[in-house]
Amino acid sequence: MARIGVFVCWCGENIARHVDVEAVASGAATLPGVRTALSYKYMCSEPGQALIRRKIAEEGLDAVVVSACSPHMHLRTFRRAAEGAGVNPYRVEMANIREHCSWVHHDRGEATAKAADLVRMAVAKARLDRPLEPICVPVARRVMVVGGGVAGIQAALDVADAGHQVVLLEREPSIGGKMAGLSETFPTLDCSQCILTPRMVEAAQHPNITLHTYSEVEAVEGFVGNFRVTVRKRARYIDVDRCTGCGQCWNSCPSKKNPSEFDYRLGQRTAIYIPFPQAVPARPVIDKDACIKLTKGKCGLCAKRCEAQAVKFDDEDRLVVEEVGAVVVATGYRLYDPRTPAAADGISGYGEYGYGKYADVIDSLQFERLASASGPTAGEIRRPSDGAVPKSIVFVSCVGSRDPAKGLSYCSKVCCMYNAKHAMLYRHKVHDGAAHVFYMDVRAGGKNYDEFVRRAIEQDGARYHRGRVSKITEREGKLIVRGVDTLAGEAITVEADMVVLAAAIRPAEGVERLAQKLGVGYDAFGFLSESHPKLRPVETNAAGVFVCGACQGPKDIPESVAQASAAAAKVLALFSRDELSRDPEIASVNELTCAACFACERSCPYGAVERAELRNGRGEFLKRTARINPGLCMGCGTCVAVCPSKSVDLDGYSETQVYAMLKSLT
Amino acid sequence: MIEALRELARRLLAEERVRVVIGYGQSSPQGPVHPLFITRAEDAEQLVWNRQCFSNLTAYLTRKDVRALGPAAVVVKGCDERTITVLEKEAQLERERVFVVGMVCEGMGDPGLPKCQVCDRHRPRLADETLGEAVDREVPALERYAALEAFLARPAEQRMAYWQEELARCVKCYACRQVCPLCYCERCIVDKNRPAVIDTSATLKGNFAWHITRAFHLAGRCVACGECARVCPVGIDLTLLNQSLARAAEEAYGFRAGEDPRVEPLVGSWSPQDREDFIR
Amino acid sequence: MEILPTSGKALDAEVERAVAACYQCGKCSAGCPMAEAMDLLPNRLLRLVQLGRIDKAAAAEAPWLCVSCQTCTTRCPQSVDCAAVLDALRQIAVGRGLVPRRQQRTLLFQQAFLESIRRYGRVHEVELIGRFKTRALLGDLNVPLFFKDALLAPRLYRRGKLHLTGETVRDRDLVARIFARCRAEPETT
Amino acid sequence: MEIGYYPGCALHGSSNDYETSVRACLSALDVGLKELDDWLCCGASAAHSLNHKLSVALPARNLALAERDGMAELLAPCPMCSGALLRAKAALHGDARLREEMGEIIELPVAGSAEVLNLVQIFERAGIERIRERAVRTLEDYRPACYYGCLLTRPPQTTRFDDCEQPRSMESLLSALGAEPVDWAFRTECCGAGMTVAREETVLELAHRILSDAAARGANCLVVACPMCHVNLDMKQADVARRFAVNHQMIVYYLSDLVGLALGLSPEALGVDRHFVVR
Amino acid sequence: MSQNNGFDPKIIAYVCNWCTYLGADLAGTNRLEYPASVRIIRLPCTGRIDFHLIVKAFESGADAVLVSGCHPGDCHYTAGNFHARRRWTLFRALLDVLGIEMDRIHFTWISAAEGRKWQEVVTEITEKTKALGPYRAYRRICEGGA
Repeated sequence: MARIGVFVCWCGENIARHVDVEAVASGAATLPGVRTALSYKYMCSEPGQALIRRKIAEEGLDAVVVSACSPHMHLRTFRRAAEGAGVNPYRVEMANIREHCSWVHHDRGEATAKAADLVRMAVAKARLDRPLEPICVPVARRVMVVGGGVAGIQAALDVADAGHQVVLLEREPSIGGKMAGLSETFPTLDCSQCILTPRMVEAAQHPNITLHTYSEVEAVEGFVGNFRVTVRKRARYIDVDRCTGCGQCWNSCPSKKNPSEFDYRLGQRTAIYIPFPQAVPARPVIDKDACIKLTKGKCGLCAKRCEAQAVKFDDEDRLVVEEVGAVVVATGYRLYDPRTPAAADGISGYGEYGYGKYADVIDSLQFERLASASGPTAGEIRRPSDGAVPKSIVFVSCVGSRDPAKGLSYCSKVCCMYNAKHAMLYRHKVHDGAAHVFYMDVRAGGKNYDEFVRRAIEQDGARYHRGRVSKITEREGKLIVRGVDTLAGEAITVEADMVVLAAAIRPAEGVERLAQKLGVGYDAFGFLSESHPKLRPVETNAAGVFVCGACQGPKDIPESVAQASAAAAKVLALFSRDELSRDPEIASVNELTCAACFACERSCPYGAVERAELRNGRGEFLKRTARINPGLCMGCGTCVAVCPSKSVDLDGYSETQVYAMLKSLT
Repeated sequence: MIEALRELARRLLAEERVRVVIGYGQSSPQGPVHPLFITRAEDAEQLVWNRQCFSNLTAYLTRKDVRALGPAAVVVKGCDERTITVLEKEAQLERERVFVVGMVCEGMGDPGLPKCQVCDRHRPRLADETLGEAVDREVPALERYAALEAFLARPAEQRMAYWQEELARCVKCYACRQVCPLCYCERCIVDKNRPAVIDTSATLKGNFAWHITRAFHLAGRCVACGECARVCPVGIDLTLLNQSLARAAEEAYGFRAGEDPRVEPLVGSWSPQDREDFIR
Repeated sequence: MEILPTSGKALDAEVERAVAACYQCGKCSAGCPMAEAMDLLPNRLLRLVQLGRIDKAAAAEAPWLCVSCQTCTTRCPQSVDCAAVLDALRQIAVGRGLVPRRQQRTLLFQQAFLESIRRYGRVHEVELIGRFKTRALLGDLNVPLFFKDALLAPRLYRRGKLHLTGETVRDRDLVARIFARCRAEPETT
Repeated sequence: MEIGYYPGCALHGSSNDYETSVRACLSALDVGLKELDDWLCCGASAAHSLNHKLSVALPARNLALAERDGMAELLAPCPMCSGALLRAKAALHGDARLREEMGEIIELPVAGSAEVLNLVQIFERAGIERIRERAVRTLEDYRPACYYGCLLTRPPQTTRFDDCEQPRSMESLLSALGAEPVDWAFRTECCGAGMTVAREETVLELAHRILSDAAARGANCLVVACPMCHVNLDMKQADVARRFAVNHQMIVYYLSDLVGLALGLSPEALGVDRHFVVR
Repeated sequence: MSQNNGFDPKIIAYVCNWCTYLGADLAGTNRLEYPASVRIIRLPCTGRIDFHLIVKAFESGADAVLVSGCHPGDCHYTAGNFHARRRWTLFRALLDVLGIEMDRIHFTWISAAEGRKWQEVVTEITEKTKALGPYRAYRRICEGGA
């Protein structure tokens, strides 16, 4: 039989005015299992807590009911007090007779009666409280950062500098991400590569950072503090350790006419290549579909030229397992493809703009390459079709963005800024060129952002037209752009030499698959979901998995970097402890009676339910069963509700307890 | 058709594609039709097929003893076959270990059972092999739920009175549970104590609790084979309860249990757009 | 597409609802083949409707210049059925006598067109052109047109493309009944 | 195969050359046409401009007739007609109230079940491969500019035909028959035909643009699948010439004309001689 | 509030810990008065609230039941209330066919900020239940007799 102490708080007048606390206490004293019941003016005060501790000692109490305010107010306080006197903190209950009673019921009779009921319920529950120990899981102080763009690099360096191991994963042959391909950055117009490349090198050389390029996440097991991530290292056909990056191989490769991914098909590369001169690591890969040796068996020139003998045509994908305590997702973005066939995954294309049909209709990342000193035109603005310098360029905003009819309803946030930047760069490079920008709204919120846009308009003479473009056609080498200026109230037609589409920002290819492996949610567009839009912006609902950068939503560089540092801070906070201790009020399965229908598995928001096998002492198979992973369970109890045989129960809110509370009211 | 069935059974057993064929048998031409388990090809001619093949044989697929025999073939009607999908979704069987023999069915009993009057699945669709020729008749949902409609036309007090009267007769024999192919729990919730969720006494209170539980546990799962009502010794029309849930599922979520193997089970999945007109 | 009421405030409400989603990107105007000829661009008509100034929108010439090519509807990012809105504006204009004088011809033509259908169930071109031109003539609207098409007639005729009498459906009363049942209710403004 | 046929007023009026062409061409492909009995005018743009309810009722009546006579498919070579029929279908679909209301108005139950096909779709049904096999001559000396106009593909949610911005169906049919379609800018631009009679002057401008671009791209003929486009670009070419002082002399074929020629039919049999602009 | 006097309805409220319970707290902090008829049972999430709890409430003599949690999208556990919503939709259909008095079962979304809404809901439910009187039909069921 439990030995419960009931402590009724007056909260000064707050409770006592409308509730006869003495009556409540004396009533409680008669309840089964209650050893002592008394009232005091301020239970949360130090003397009040002392009273509780003394009574626990005197009466040898093993459970405590404090009848006072909301548990959200003081449950912690009283748990600590009771624990101090040797009572298991999870055997402390509160009856909320203030917020839910004295403050809202002013008829003393009714209020007192209800208070008595609330205490009765709390006692009934306390009687059945099991002593619980907080769940402790050891933390592997090692983080995996998925994605080696500016966000991933930032997060990796922050954690590494703090002295923890980092595994940095990049799908492409080099880290650097989209930013490495940008020309100059708004609003300062400083050179993108000049900012980024030192950081790339730093990351590669950092003693605490292990780099896996040309690699992807294959599988994820485990939970916060203890993830086992299987990484697929794609065949590079180069022995990275032997290779010196001398360049003999790619200079000798006869297969030269392959579209360069890094230049978004505007430039060409050899079959054995480094994506761009400042690539990190400065080690080539072989494009197995373009390599003559690998496709036809002939050639092999690169191998002959390689003094380090680093070329290995028999290379294969390798799987490596990394044990980490946390994961930071920084997979970034891709641009919406205006050629998208009608209604592929609900998203359709812009046939009316002729992207992919007219060589001189390009997207904004392609323009970045044209404007970049390291680009295919060495920074001269020349149009793809004939290499001529365009005398007029039309920049079209919101291609895909803010276009529910095409399947994307959101604003891509950064296009307004880079459109202004593109117009500026173009005017700086081609003084007699006309830059037209079609926009719906100019969204330039941010430090020195609007000033930047004004500069493009006022000083650099970009011509802004408020309205969408309806159709782009081509005649005698000119692109005929039919748009509108709703401010002038006129439909206008511009004859342009080149058109740049500010295509929407979409999450990187395949991020949904990664999210599923990690148990992270994502929205209808594939952007990863943070656990709270305001208070937990870089955490996810998968404990130990954090997000930063454009994988969570369209972002510019400063925002991505800020978020990356935030994610790093969260990781460091996690790593500041040897063990994670978590609230033990979680679910558990009666594996003997479980029917293994896995309704719980389907309804668990945290993927905390595993399919397991029940075996006897001799390890012989008895039956299949659901099993809760205590590391993942957050204790919502949805599984309890859906279990047909009620083989799951939830500590702290057990079936027995709820029924007992109901019974106490009859 | 019978011959085709027997031939198929023979082949499956002979080629050892299955270890047991679960079908219908009849001790004497007039005798009652009963489930028949054949493990040897030569016994195949004991199989029968007529308008008395009421029971939903998929119920046996989850039985320990049957599973022990190895891969099974099961004879199903259009109405029964949906059970297979549900069971598969609930990890109670591996579809590839079951050979489903679909029988085109013109209705059971003479005259046909109520469910057969409104059947829109004379020809099984999910079977591995289907015997017999017939076309489907699309039955509008309204027609399928006509009986329920009629019952719901009565005022609430009358409905309550009806059930108090009906359920008072329940003797808690649990035949409804035994026969249900989807009641496969090893320990049924009624047998749970500490705490007892359901009052096990055959009182009105206990009976309400039981039948509410039985019906709701079939929410989004019941395939309307109607066996529970057919076997009830005191003749309580349990299909009314099952139907109310089935219709709600169809109206609110366009969901029919077992209809489409690609669709996730109704309970345990959700959509932000789910209706909530009743929530304030 | 849902069927709009044919007139009255109910129609106003429908039309306002139909344009609620418009965010004034102007793509309708940008693609409109008749934009140059319009006094108010489609996006402005929609804006007026959004502002509750339907009558002003209906009184414009633009709706009568619309060739119903559906380009606006097809390309609208917000899936506003712009072309249908212009249809509705025309109907409102007729119902409230707001059709601008210069556009009466279009109205006359379309009325003549419907008249022909109501009478015969099919269009009688010669009679249609005739009726339209004479009406236009009487209304003294752009008279020269009359002679212009009169010149065309023989060219058509020579190619056996002109049937002086057109086809007629068997049950002409049915057609009349259909028209009667579809007649616009009187304005309740 | 036999298929329901809704000619519409134009094909029985000033565009009877189109009907001649369609009929001749399809019979050469053993596609029988069963004309919809006692069909009504679809109401064209006049109806949806002035009376929305009527613009549903008239086509609904025709759909009802098709259902009554058990026609599962209905060919409407005039995109204005097919457009009206399709719009009515869309409106009736999934709106029991409207179906009921219309049923009373048109005095026939209507479900809107009949499938409405345009001319290109019929050829696709007949099978481009089969047409190629039947072809007795190639169209190699034809460099057509395929002109879809507006209503053939728009609005896509009702027409559900080809890509409304970059359609290919006419090109692929004709190039299969040896023609060399040119790539040009005005394939889906509107010619303003809806306004030819009432607002001629604005329309000639559009027609001129279209003819000029086609010529500029080296097309030696235009191909249309719409009677109004044809009137506007063929008959009115003289007026265009007069107004803009440039005689395009651009022959405007119906799609069925070229297919028919490939199948060995004579221009006369196809009614090509009744066009205004001729070789 | 004394129509149907003498009868104080007994109302059981199952509420989630993160939204509605805090909403009720807020009502208290703002001293929003309402009838003392409701007994709150605090559960982590509406996802935990199954139909047995509703049946049990009536078995233990409740005249009405209130089930309340976070608004869709606000669930502390991201999806608990979505799961609950589906189950309730179905369960109501079953109760309806059984002739259970539907206006004795109430479902609401009440956020931590909606103290006012909590006050309104409890007041209304109490009035409604008073008007209906004690739930005799279910008492009869529990007494086992007709």
